Amino acid sequence: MKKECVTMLLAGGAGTRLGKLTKNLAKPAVPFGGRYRIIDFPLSNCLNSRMFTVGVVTQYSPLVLNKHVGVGKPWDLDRMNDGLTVLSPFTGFNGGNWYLGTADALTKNQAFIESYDPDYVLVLSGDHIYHMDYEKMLAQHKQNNADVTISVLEVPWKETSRFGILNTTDDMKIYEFEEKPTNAKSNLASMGIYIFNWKLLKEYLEMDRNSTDSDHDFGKNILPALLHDGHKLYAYPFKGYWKDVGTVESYWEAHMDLLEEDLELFLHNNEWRTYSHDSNFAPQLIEANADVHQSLINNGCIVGGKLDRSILFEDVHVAENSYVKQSIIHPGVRIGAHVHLERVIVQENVVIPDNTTYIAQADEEPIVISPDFFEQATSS
Amino acid sequence: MKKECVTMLLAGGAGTRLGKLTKNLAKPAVPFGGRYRIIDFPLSNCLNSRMFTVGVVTQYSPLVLNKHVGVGKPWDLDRMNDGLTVLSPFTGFNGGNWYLGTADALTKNQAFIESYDPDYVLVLSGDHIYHMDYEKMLAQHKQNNADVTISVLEVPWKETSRFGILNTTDDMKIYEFEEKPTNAKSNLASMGIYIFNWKLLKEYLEMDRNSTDSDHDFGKNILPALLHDGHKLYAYPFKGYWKDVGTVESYWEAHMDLLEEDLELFLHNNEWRTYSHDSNFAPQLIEANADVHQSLINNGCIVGGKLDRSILFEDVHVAENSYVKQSIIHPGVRIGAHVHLERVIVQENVVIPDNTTYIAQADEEPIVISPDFFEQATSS
Amino acid sequence: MKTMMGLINLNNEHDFLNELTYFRCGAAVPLAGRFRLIDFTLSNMAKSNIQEVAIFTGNKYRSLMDHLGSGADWDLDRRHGGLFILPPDWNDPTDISKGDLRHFHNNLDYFERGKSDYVLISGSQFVSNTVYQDLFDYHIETGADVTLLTTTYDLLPEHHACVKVRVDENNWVTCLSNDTKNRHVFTNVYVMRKSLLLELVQDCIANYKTHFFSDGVKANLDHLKVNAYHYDGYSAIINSVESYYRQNMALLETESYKQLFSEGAPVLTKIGNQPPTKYRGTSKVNQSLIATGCVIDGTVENSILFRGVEVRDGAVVKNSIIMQRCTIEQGVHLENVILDKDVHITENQALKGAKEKPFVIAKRKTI
Amino acid sequence: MKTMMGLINLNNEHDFLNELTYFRCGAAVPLAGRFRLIDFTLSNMAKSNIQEVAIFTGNKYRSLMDHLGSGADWDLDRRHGGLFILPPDWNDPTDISKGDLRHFHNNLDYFERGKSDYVLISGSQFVSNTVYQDLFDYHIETGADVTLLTTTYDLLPEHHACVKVRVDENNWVTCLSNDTKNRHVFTNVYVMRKSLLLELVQDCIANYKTHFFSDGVKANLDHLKVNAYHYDGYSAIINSVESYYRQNMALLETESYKQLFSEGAPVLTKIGNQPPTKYRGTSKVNQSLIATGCVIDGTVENSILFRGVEVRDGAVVKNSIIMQRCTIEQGVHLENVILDKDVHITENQALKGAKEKPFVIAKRKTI
Repeated sequence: MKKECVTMLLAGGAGTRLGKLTKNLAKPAVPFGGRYRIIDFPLSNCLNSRMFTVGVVTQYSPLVLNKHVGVGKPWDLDRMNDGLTVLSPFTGFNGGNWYLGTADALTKNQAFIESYDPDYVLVLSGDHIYHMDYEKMLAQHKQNNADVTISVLEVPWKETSRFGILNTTDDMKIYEFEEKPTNAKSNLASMGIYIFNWKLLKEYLEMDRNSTDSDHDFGKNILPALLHDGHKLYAYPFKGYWKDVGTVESYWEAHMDLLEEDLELFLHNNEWRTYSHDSNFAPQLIEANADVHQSLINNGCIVGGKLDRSILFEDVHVAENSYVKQSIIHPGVRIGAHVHLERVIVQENVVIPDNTTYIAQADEEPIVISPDFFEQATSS
Repeated sequence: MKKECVTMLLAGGAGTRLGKLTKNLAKPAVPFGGRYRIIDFPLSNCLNSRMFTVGVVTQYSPLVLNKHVGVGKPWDLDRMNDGLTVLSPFTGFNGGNWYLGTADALTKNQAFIESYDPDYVLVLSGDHIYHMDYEKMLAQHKQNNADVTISVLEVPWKETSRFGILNTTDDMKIYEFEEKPTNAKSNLASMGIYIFNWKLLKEYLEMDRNSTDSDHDFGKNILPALLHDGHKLYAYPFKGYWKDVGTVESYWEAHMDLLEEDLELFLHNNEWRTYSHDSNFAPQLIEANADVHQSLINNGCIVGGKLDRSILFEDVHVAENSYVKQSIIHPGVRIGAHVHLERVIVQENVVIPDNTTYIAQADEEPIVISPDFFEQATSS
Repeated sequence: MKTMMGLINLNNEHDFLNELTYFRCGAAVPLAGRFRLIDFTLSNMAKSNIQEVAIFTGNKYRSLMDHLGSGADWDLDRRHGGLFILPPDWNDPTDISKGDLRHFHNNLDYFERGKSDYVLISGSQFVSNTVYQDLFDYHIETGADVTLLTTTYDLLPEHHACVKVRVDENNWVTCLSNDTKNRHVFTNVYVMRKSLLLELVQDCIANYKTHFFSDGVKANLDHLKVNAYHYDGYSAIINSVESYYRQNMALLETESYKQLFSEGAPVLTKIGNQPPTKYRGTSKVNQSLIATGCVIDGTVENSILFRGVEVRDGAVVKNSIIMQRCTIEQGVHLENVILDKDVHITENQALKGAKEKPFVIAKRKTI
Repeated sequence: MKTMMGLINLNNEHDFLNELTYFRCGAAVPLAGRFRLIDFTLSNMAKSNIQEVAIFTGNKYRSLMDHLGSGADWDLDRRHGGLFILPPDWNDPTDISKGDLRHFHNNLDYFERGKSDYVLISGSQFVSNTVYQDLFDYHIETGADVTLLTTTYDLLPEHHACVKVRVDENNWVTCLSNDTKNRHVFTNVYVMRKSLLLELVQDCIANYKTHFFSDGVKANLDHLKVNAYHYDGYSAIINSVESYYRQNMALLETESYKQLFSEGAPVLTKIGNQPPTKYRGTSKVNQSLIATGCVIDGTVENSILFRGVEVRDGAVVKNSIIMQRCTIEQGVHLENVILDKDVHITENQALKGAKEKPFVIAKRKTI
């Protein structure tokens, strides 16, 4: 059955810079924002943008991710004629094939894409936090009569050297890519969100497949080749909050952002909801001596102590006389009495004993307390 | 959440002996019986036996298979706390891993199995046609206080040399395996259906994982090792229809079996239904000059010609003055006028032109007409 | 993007099918071997990018609830939107609304919660397999307040009750009547802005009116811009036993069958789990529509068999409609008969109705 | 394997909650911050390996239908079995049954189609978080005809209406009465063979009886073997405004909260999609049960907030129950108040009820 646009959500990355947070978990499955996983944000964008034909490409430690995504029920993507499909690596008539790069993930799933005979393919990655109406981007792409449209964000000029920068003419037509330029001509950074005309992309994927020195990557190989050959690439300027949570520091920062006045409607936005699973815990119980400020708390929590600028995922207990500041507490954590945490990320189901203190100073990377943290501490 | 028994359905085989039928299709996804795919039989057995915790291990060309299986809705296996999970190969912290053998498929999915903390693991393969109550087999396993129970079928003595034969004492305790024996002592053949005590199996999988000369196969490695070490292996005798559809000939035969008087209630058994997807075609239209005998016909077919001992999957058209005998016609096939087919298997969406004849003689393998059949015929 | 929400208003449809509607409403009557009347309208809506559908039911809505379930089989089991079956369950003592306007009044929250700006309204008696997207595009393009879906029939008795339409050269509706000679028929499918609908509803209630279309649209033809969109595809109106029998039988013609079923997307219905139908050695079947799960030894001619029917050796079924799970024993002879579900005809019985007046047997009878 | 089917019989439950049950039945009343009364019974059934559940509703069943939907959130959206909401929709002119027996009579097919040999029957007013498997095992073991689930309470006004139980040394029931001093209370949960249930139903109907439990079980205590299974876990009976308020407030004690919610599996309810609750810099919250999606600037003390409630700066909410999507503006003072859904309290209003008689505001009001 023909669909105008197929969305390919690349959720296969290992996210190694997130350290312990991704040890046994694909990066898109990392918990975020008190009740979500990172991938909930692009998937909710798909629902809210009416992009109902979605392939989710997975490869790394996908058990939790696949269970979470399922057939897409929380995002209303369990549909009869399209909806969400998980695309894992597989062996075919010619043997097994892992995905080698972002472009290769599409090459190997060409049969999936072709089954919808689409005009356009929207490529997303599964590890950014943002709200975006892809339908508007597609409308822009069609209006420009573009071959490719790349979503871009204005970044502060002093940070341009950290991004892939796009140089455009006044009408947003791209004439040059610069990877992490030292003297940038533009502050438009690529967000890794692309719309391609499928017919054209297919040709370039075909060429790329046979190229032995290619990294099979959109940014490094496909887009430069398309630009070089004179195709029409346009930038689509995005306004709003966007965060790459690629490191422990930026993961922590993104959470603190959620507590700021100007961003607090990000999750509480009724016009652009973020959807996820729900595990039916009872409402949170705030006990008699609790003291809670500037925090986000989910169902099933029992709070007896003091919270300041912290995020509690579901089913977290914080006992009396404890103090949790600027910290992120994943589901099922038990924090004992007289505990003091600052700038700490506590992973799922960890038990923090009474009378313990963990503080990361403002100039240090936040401390990640993983399930084997105490074992390691004891054995070392 | 603890479950007494986890079922692992091995659906990763390539089924190369089925030739063109499995060129771009995993064997368990091959169409069967007029509306089903082969895997529908073990999955329906799971539902009918109340085995609600099922891992389906896939590896080879899984697009159609995964789409078909989804989260298990047609088999009522879309459940909150367990249900059906598709287990594809994945890369972990230590790199990528394909499944190397039947036992290895469990080794690599140990985390999945452990998450249910089961007492027993039921191992099935995805390519047999049969009705079986696994709950009864499990009851027998518990009653025998067995370590392993293997389901067995009495085969004709003259065919014992084609099977893996189990030699047992009178109480069905196994004392010897013989692979395709020339002088069999027993006619009990293994059906490739096993129940293990999970704790014990885990130990043997651990040993097998580290063994360099192992094929990581249940039949070749795990079971002989268990028997050798003196564990209690019992045979569970199965009565009823069972067919391994491993070759084109046996695939065709199994279909002809369905048309025999004594088997025709196999699919029409209201006490043991076989479930599958439904694509909402209108009822079949049998036209004025049609003549239909001893056949199975699905929705959406329009029959103008003559059918004898044939099976029509959904949406097949047979024009007037055609004659289809002892043939299997997959979905969407169009058979023109004045066509004569005998002992033929026509694959999905193939168009058979007017005035063509394909006949396989009784002593020949049935002809498989694939989508590229006519191209090949023209070019050769 | 502009979208529609759907409303299937059964409030004004009568139980026209005698024995077949003793225990179910007309919309739930089985037809064409595996469908129910409402499947056609609901499928058309589902295929027209409509994500939320409400059904205003009268009484006897239980078999409809059973049939529709969660709406999953029409892809309408959505977390946002989806299918809402709204039986009459009024509890507001201050409510002054009457007729089908009670249904509108008591379900205003359905319209208010919905995200779409337009509403497509339909009954269940117009049988077709189409998408309403063209109608909608036309509605937007002409700037009409209301657009009616119309078609042309060679007039049959079932069309007497239909509203007939006169239009000017630009398809603006100039007159709505019951003119018995006008072949230009209103299908009871129409589209309008949600805000206009709510306005007309309030106006009707305030004036103690009883019928939304007659009092809200037809009576306001002067000051509403009402246009007609003409539909040319295969369709039928089913609102009597005679039209029910006639239109079922019409589908035994390959041409009609293909027009209704093969040219659009599938008509969606509740999923059964029946095996393919088994034709045994002695079967003789011609010019018939046969659902799955049947086992046929006997003779079936110019008839419709629903799921799971058994026709035993020597039985003859002719010009008949046999519903789900009926059993026709050896030597039975049936002609011009309609059997409701689960009827059992014992050996050597003979039943015969007239073509114009088929013999209807109520469900679960043994004869 | 022996299994049970479930029946939640709301037919005999009255609309006890004044303003809270103007438009909904008692079983659909919200409690404990995110649940409805029926969630507890339905979750217990779902956790007891029960794959099919029927609900006999009286009137005002619409909000119940909305809440339960397809049953998916209780894992009861099954192709085989699942959830059946059965409102009163009677159309059989030959029907002579009365009282709740009409419900049984008109839904016999539910029992006949079901694959289980046993039926667990319950109302909605017994609030607990448990599985009924132990009760069932006990029932099989004792060979009883009927087994009642009973518990012991320190008697409160809400227990006056309950049936009290006397048993012999083997827990065989010797007397069922309304004895106001007996602390051994029947929870309205009981189990029996399906075949016995159908027999008792036929017998009651034939004798023009009106109440299945009273006339079918209680009146037959002589010739039925009725046993009692005693439940010791946390539980409550909610059948009046006072008991509703009391039992909600009881959950603000950590011990009660943990007993009801943390010791069993989760209590299932309709999934919302609310973000975590936001506590702003000025918030002061103590001894309260707070659902997700709230935004709190003000003071909340000894209260329950449902999903999406906003409490603005300077507002004080004390000893109150505030339902979904209410907004409490700046400077408001609320004490001993129950606000139904979507109530808006404007700036600086003060409302105060008594602990024994909380002030109830009906839904969608602005004050």
